[in-house]
Amino acid sequence: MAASFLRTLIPFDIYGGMKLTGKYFGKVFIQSNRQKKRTHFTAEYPEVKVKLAPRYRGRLQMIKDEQGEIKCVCCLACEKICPTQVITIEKGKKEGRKTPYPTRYDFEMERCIFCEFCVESCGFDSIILNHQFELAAYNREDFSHGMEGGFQNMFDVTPVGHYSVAEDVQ
Amino acid sequence: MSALNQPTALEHVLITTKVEKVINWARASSVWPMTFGLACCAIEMMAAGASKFDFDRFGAGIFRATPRQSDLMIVAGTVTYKMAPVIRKLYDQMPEPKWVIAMGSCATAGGPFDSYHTIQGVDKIVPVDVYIPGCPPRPESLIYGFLKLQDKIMTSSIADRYKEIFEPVEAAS
Amino acid sequence: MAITKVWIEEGCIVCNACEAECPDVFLVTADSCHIKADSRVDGKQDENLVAKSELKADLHRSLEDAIVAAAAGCPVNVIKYEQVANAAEAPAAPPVDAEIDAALGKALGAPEPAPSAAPAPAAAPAPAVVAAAQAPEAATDKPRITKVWIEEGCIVCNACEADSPEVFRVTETTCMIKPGVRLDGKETENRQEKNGLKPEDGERLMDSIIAAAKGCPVNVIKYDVFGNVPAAEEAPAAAAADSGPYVYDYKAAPNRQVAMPKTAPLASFHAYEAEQKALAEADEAKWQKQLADFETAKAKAAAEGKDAPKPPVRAVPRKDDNDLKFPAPTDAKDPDLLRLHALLGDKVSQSFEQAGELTCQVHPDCILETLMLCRGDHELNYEMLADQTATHYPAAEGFDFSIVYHLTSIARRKRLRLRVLVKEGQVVDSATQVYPSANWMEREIWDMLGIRFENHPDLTRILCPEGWEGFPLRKEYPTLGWGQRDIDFREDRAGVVMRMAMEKAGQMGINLVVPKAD
Amino acid sequence: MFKTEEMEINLGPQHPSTHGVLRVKLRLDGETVVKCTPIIGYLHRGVEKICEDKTYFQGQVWTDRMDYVASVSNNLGWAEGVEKLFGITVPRRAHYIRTMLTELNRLSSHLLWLGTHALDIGAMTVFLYAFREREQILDCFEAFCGARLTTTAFRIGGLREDLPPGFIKQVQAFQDRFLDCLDEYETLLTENRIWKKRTVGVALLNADDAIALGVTGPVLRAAGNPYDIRKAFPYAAYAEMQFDVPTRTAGDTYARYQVRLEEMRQSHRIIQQCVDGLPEGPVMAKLPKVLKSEVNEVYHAIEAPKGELGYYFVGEKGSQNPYRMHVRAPSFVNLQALPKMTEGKLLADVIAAIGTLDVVLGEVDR
Repeated sequence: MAASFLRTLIPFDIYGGMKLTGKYFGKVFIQSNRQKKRTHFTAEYPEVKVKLAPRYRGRLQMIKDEQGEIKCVCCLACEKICPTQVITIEKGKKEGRKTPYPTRYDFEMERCIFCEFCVESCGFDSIILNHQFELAAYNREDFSHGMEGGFQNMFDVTPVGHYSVAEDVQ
Repeated sequence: MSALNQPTALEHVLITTKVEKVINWARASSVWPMTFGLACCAIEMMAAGASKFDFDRFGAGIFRATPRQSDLMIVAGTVTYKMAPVIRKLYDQMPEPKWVIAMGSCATAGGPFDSYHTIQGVDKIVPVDVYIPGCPPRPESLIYGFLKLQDKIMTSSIADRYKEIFEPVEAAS
Repeated sequence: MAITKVWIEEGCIVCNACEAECPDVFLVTADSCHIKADSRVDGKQDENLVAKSELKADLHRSLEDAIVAAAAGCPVNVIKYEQVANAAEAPAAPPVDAEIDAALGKALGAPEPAPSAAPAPAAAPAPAVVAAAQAPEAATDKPRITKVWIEEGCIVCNACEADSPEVFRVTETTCMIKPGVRLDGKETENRQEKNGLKPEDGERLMDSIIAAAKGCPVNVIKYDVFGNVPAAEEAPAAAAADSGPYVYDYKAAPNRQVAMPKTAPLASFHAYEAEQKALAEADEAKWQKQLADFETAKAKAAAEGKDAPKPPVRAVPRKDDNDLKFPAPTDAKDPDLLRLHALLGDKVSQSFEQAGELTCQVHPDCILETLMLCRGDHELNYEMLADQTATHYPAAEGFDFSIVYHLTSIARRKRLRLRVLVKEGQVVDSATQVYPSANWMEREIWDMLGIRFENHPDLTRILCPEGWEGFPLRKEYPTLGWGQRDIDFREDRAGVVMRMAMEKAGQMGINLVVPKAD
Repeated sequence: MFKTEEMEINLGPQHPSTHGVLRVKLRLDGETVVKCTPIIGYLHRGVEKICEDKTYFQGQVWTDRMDYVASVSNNLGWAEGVEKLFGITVPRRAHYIRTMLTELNRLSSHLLWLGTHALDIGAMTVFLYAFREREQILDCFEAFCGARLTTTAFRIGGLREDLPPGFIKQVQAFQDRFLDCLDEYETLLTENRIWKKRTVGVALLNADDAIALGVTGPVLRAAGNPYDIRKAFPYAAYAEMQFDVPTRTAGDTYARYQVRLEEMRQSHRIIQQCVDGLPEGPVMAKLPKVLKSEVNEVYHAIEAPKGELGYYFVGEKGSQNPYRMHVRAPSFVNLQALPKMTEGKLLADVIAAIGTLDVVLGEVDR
């Protein structure tokens, strides 16, 4: 009874909470001033580039070999396995190439869920999911261009948008 | 940088600008989004607002609980048939100027849910300014999309807005 | 058959596929692929490009299959080999098969497709006549595929199996034509022999085989057609595109049509037992027939003074080289199932165990009684209804839906599945009186499948809005729905904007022309 | 004496404290709730129907998006359900890695619950601290499978790839500081008088009612019943793990808070055991290229962070797709208890009750 009355009178709980907040306040301000290094937790995204894990699943990208030839041989494994059916491939022939050549490889990014099943199914290592995540656009149509469309290039690692904020700041 | 953009002698002491630009600057740097989580992307939106990514750095950290106080609707998640009229109503309740970000594949195009109860893209319900693909997009993706929206706000003019309103009328008449 | 020469043409992509298939002959280096020195006559180790040097003689037989597989597995088809038919080494295949081959070759006119000559059983005295004679309707004029074979260069992409699973089977290394559809009943690529398809299968599977051949990325699937191929499917698709604005008629729209299931996949011990019995009987009958064939062949050989053919060997079931073992249903031995059986008597239609789960199927009229028993009986004591759901079986006879109740006994750590089979329109007693947790689950079943429950406190739609048309989880309901999702508020928005513009213009003193109806 | 009139108000579907698009129709007499009717379906996306059209391999993608806070648990339920349907034996190392990731996911789910539940009730600080640790777990997921939230972590028969290099180190770094972080949350909440006022004795649910309503998970355990599927029907590598099932008898919001915090400590213990005793070996079973099922029906339940997550499959002979797939979502069943918990109580307690049930609407509506 007396203990609970005392607890009501003296705000131990508030003191504990304030102490914790003060601990982190002091850690960030005093340490960063004294040691001249950043101790804060917040990421500084547009200024500092993001460190992504090697397995990060970004945008689908087609791979060319050393001769600049598209590796894809149109086996349609990725088109079949894709859970959301965002890949459309048209088979064609090319002079001086024995295997089929994709005349069209459409990837509708607006519907893609970045599950990497297509990469897993590919037996020729001709597609990967790259580390690109800055994909926002003003128009929905920009997400589904062809292989070498102006806005979205299936071979290029440069961002989809007109510019990258990270590059702008640098 | 072209010669036109070089500051003149006067501009070292004075800032010359248009009223429109000031208004745009004010609008772009205090966009208040609405707390509007629908599905998975809402979790990433919360993460963007939480300690690591801190949406407040861009003046957009104050998530308002009511449409009457917000400028930006981040549609984060799947829009279903049952939810669609609600979204429309909330959008209509927001005061002008207002913007919409479609966050994630579901809000952009229905995403993986190509089924009977899912609306295939929120742009069937409200006009969308920025689309962010991803399932769900990383918080950095959302920040990038938001910066693109800020860019859009900065380059927009008040005349455009009225043009948008009057154009259908002129086309009809 | 024997392989005398093997060489690699230009264009090797250094993919390691050949080395994986045949490590004794191929060696993949960093930049190219080599034929190993110790397998070659000249003892060099290079791509064997120009010389086309011969392989050592002792390798001919032992590595033939591996080299063929490696050549087939090469994604860019640069591995070539020369095969010499050696008469002395010919009888590689079992004699029965060879005879069947010969007979069919004669019957079908092996070199060119001449299906009209197919029904000629009298001309072939061999026992394999039976196989050809089993198809008397082959003389019909309906278009069908007479032969299908796979040429070299298969990249094992699974495309054909997805299109036509009844004809093709993709293994780890290559693609096979299934024995079930072939006249000789063998399972190979059907490359050299080009054996015919069973006529009824050729007719039935025509579309799927054509689709598979079109879908093959390296175009190695070939077929012979008898009669006219039906027109391609492009025509109706184009017509649909021309038909103007999209209409919500789900029955007319081709993408909304639903393939109704043909089987009722209801787990049942009786059905499994019957199936196993039938399979064993068929197997036994086949074996007896083989024995009889052998006897006649032996008698014939003895009469003609030739050597007696080899006695047939009973086929051993193929050993599964994987970690997959289908859990077969077994008879009920669990005390819970026995007790339920004892208490309910013949109201229990069947009870069995499968994959460690107990299933008890009861009559729909006594489901409430059963649930009360499970809840109240001191030996059963299933306290919680974990899950209740239903499944639609449009192809089943005598019932349309099955409702399953998953009960959990927390104290005894046991699970039990109760199952009832109900007809369309039949009303089932609600489980809410025994287990209150059934409330929302039964609402969901009503919403999704349209099964009504009696004495339910509030049987309304739960997930879909009130007034929704159709029951989505029924099999005849298309996944894309009946057009409800295609709402469009943008038109409505244009109207709102127009009204706002008129108001604003009025306030600003601008006189806008009001659009006329005409 | 006074003539009072009942009033009907709507909570949601867009409301900051309903954790998604839940709509609750409340009939109020002053501040007291007379009738509470949860209305769901605002996030109904037809997952069960879609999965009937997809193969067993593809279907896992949709399980990610049901309980998006605990997608690894959903993946595990799907993978183990399909493995039960086909009778696949999974290598031991894969079981251990699955267990470790599922427990990490339980931590992330509980941390999200802690942050948002505290935010609903009015404690802002915990949200920021809880998300700090959550980011570290999400980084582990990103290192393992390349995505933060919708992981698609497992494959039927095991895992797609083994652990990436440095993963164990990353998990160990998290393990080393997590218990201290838990103590920090406790400093902020456990003895806090406002927190106690808002939670003690609020949203009561006793064990009998909970079992009758099918409620599982921490809500049931906080009412005194130690039902935990990890112990009752062990799956993955839980039979080899040493852990306790925390229970309380009060059955109120505060007891659930205590149970969940204790569960986080137990999860920490399990992860440590997985890290220490990780066996060597393959991570994928040998399987044929195309999986075609036989006639069978299977119900497989696992202990998701919210409660019993069950997958019911009906396999058709020779088909690559499930004939019928049904999910017994823990949130769906638990949400039925909301009227029982709130009727006759105050309006402010409804918010606490929704938060303490820890419902995820993606799972409720599917």
